[in-house]
Amino acid sequence: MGVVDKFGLPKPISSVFNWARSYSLWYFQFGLACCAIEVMAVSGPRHDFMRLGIIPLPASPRQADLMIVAGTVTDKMAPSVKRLYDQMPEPKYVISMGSCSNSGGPYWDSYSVTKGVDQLIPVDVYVPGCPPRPEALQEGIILLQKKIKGEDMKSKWVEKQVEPL
Amino acid sequence: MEEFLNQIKEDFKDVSIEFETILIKVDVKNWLSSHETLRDKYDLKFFSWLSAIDWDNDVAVGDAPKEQVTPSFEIVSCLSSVDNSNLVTISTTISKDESSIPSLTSIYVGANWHEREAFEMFGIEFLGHPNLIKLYLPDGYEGNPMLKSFELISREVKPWPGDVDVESMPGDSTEENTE
Amino acid sequence: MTDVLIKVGFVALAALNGAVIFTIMDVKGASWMQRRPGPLHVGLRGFIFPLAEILKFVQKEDIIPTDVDRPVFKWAPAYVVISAVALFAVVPLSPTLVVADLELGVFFALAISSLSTIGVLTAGWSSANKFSLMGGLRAAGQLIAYELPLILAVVGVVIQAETMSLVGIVEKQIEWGVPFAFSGQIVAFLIFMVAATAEMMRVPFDMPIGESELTMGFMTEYSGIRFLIFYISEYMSMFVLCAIASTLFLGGYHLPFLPVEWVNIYGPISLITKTVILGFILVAVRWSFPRFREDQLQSLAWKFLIPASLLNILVTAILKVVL
Amino acid sequence: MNTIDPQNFQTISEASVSVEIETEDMTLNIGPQHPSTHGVLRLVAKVDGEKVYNVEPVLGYMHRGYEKLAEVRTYPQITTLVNRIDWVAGFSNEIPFIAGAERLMEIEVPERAKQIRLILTEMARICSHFVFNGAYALEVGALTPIFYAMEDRERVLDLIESVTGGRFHPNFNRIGGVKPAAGSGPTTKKNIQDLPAGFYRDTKIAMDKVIEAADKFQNLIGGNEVFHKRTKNIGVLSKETAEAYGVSGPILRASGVKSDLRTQTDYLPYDKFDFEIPIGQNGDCYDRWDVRTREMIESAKIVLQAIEDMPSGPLQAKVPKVIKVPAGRTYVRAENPKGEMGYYIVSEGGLGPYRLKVRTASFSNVSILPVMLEGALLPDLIAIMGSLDFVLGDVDR
Repeated sequence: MGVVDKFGLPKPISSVFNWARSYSLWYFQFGLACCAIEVMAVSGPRHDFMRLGIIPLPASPRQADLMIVAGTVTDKMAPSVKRLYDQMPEPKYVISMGSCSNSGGPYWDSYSVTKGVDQLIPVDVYVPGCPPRPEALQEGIILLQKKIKGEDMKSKWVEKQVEPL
Repeated sequence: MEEFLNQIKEDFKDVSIEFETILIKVDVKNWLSSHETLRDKYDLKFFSWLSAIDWDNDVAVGDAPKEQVTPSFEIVSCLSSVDNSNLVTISTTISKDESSIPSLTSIYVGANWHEREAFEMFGIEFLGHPNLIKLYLPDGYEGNPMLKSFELISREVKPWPGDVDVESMPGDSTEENTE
Repeated sequence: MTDVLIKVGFVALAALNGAVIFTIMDVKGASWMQRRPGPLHVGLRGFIFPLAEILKFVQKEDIIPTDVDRPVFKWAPAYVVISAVALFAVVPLSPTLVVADLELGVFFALAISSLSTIGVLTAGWSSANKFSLMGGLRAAGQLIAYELPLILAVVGVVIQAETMSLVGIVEKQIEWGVPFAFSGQIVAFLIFMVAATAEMMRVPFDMPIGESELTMGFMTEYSGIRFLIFYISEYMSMFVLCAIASTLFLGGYHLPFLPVEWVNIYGPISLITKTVILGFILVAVRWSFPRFREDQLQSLAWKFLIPASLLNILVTAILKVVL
Repeated sequence: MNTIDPQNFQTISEASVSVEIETEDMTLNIGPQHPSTHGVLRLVAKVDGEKVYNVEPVLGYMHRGYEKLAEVRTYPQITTLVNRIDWVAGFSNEIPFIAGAERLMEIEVPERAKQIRLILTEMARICSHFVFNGAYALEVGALTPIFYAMEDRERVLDLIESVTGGRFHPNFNRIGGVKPAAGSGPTTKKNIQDLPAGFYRDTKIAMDKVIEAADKFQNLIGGNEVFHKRTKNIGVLSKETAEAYGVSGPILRASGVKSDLRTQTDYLPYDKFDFEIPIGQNGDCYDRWDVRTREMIESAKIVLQAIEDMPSGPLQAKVPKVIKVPAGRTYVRAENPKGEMGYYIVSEGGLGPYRLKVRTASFSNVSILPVMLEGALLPDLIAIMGSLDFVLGDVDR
């Protein structure tokens, strides 16, 4: 992580940093299933999540801050999802979008579907629905931004002393 | 469709039409030759799909067949034509002990992935297939999911939660729930 | 010493500001073209979003993957940013407001601009990633191919202006009355813009990045502040090349019909306005064109742009001698 | 490393002998997370510089086991499930399944229900082609068309939503008809209304907009020189290869085959309407794009005709309360946006099917990739893959 977070920062500065993180969430193009089409719809002109600061520019996890797990995670895909998450630089956030990635959804009894992406990676915001409406995803994003604004980076850094991949 | 059915009857003995679908039953040893005939003589060049049915009374999931059946695999393939609406399904039966059948890849290249799928899902071996490996499931996966004996573990652990006995919802009139 | 520091600081700050302006223009321009608001809730109708971006990237973890060639990987962004910043040193904002009015200003600019190639190539090579490697190689091939038309297009201007100093070229255009783009060098101007677009690696020449093909091309493995440097220097080089193009072809700091004596006052505004207009054309092109294929890009450079620019030099030289 | 066709290996070995400088081949792993694999397809490509000479698709990253799950669900529950196979055009997935169950139960569906199904199927087709138009442009590098596509698609989705209540997984079909529409007020048995108020007017506006949008795409994308350069004569597919691999739908039509199940079979009353089947000449990427874009216009025309001439009558045929399908087997296929989709239903008279084989279009369409990509350049790989317009749910099921 950058130098700035290793030390506790005075309140005004840290809140500016939190503001910067919450409005510059680079989302990396990662769609799994049906919900990915809804993510595309949210990026479209009617909803446009870029106005909230979600920038769907990077195609590589290395530049991303936010991962929207949009769709069914299968057992075959699960290692890749984990790997992609590990490749993202800290601080990183995850939105689990849709029933499938929340809990397995309509495939709750399938032999090849992972029942819930939270078994693999920590999830910040769950968005229910199959698929969630664009408005629901936007609310999820706003909730995530609220969460980021209230974060204390120093304690977060202490919690996550994990070597990145 | 009747016309086409009568034409086919010249070459195949066991032809039936059921719910607007022509079914040709052939023997395993005629499996390849019958496909060749259908492709060349009847111009059914479009390879639609190939799959199998696991016939067994002893099932782990779903409903068992009502009548007694001999445990066997039924291989079904579907051919059609792109120029008209002719479509046939061809079926053959193989025993479960010796579940192997000649591969169709020499006649229809498109059968490749369909046969890999059937191999993976049922454990049927396709003789002469160029690349008979798993198609969908991860490498370490054991078992053939589409077999009737394959259990869905999630269902075993927790039965279908929606399967409760009719509980009346608030504001719901009672006549809706009675038949 | 302080003198030098002030100059470097001025150049870096100016280039950074230019990059920020161009970032806003790119993102907001794209939003406008795509009928959506773009960044909005960040504050001031979204126009301060680059601040959020920069502050965010400063906080990000700086990942250096285990297999990379560490020193090369670490220093690759520096080449790119130094190239972009140093390029700005020779751009005259007005006859006096210029960091270095070199006798061989054009030569310096063209030499420095090819430094970024090394940065991109080393970034692609050292990343230990196949997509990065392919992106780096594509960038190398592309930058070599487009450096030539870029230089050859400028040669026409140099012949017409009889000087290689950028201030001299602008002075010549003032003397001429009309900018070079409208007095004989229109072909050179178009070639320069096409080649400069390729140099900046923007659509339709963005194969080294090629998001749909190579994920992020040579930048795939970069994160945090190093990616930010790549990202900013992309806009910096866009800004600087547009500034050079307006200096060489569009009369630079001078505006026609305005008295030459006041040029020190309106000079910077004039140059920046011209630069922004050129930049906006690039933004419009970026958001409306598909990407070329690598071989089509090469054949465009070698079969069309280079012969055309050679022809332009020939015609300019003949006219220069005849007239 | 396993190849699809053993003959590939021969040509490769010959090629490497004739090359003087032995270069090391690079195995490029594209996917499962890659911006242009439409989700989670993985391609293991052997490349020599920019040239691809062997591609093996790896499937199964979206395999959810529909066929097994169908065996443990009842017929009405399966409708929910099959919606999600081709998630870009959810509505059209239901049609062949429902039609199959109705055929086995020998139910005659009311004309009006059929026509509503037809309208919604065509709307789903338009939505699917909108997504294709945007995504394909994105893949060849143009970043703006997707936003226009999304904007216009929302209008059509609004219509689907106003009728069914769902944006793209409507679950609107019932065995024997369709369910009463979402915006139609109280749904007591006495007072069943179907289409919401203002539907005809809104549809007319939206379909005119669709035709306008398709024209716009033909200018914006199809009129672009660079797009022509990227797609013309790239990835040419012959009719014979397409047939042998079971490639169907717009891809087959782009190869010059006038094959459309909408006119060849009678799963929905398409014979009432007057529409053209667009076909291509060369079977290259440009033709595949062109066929789909022209299809959007035709679909809009079908919808416009259909709302002019709506039969009246009930929405539901008489069906038993508990749906049991008699024993028998049938195969029903339909022309979906991606191609031929069919369900082979084997019923043993229970609440659910004994075996449900789902024939999806994209599965067969993707199986052609190793053949088409041999010898292509890496950017062409993306262009060809995009032009096949597959959806991973449709491939892996």
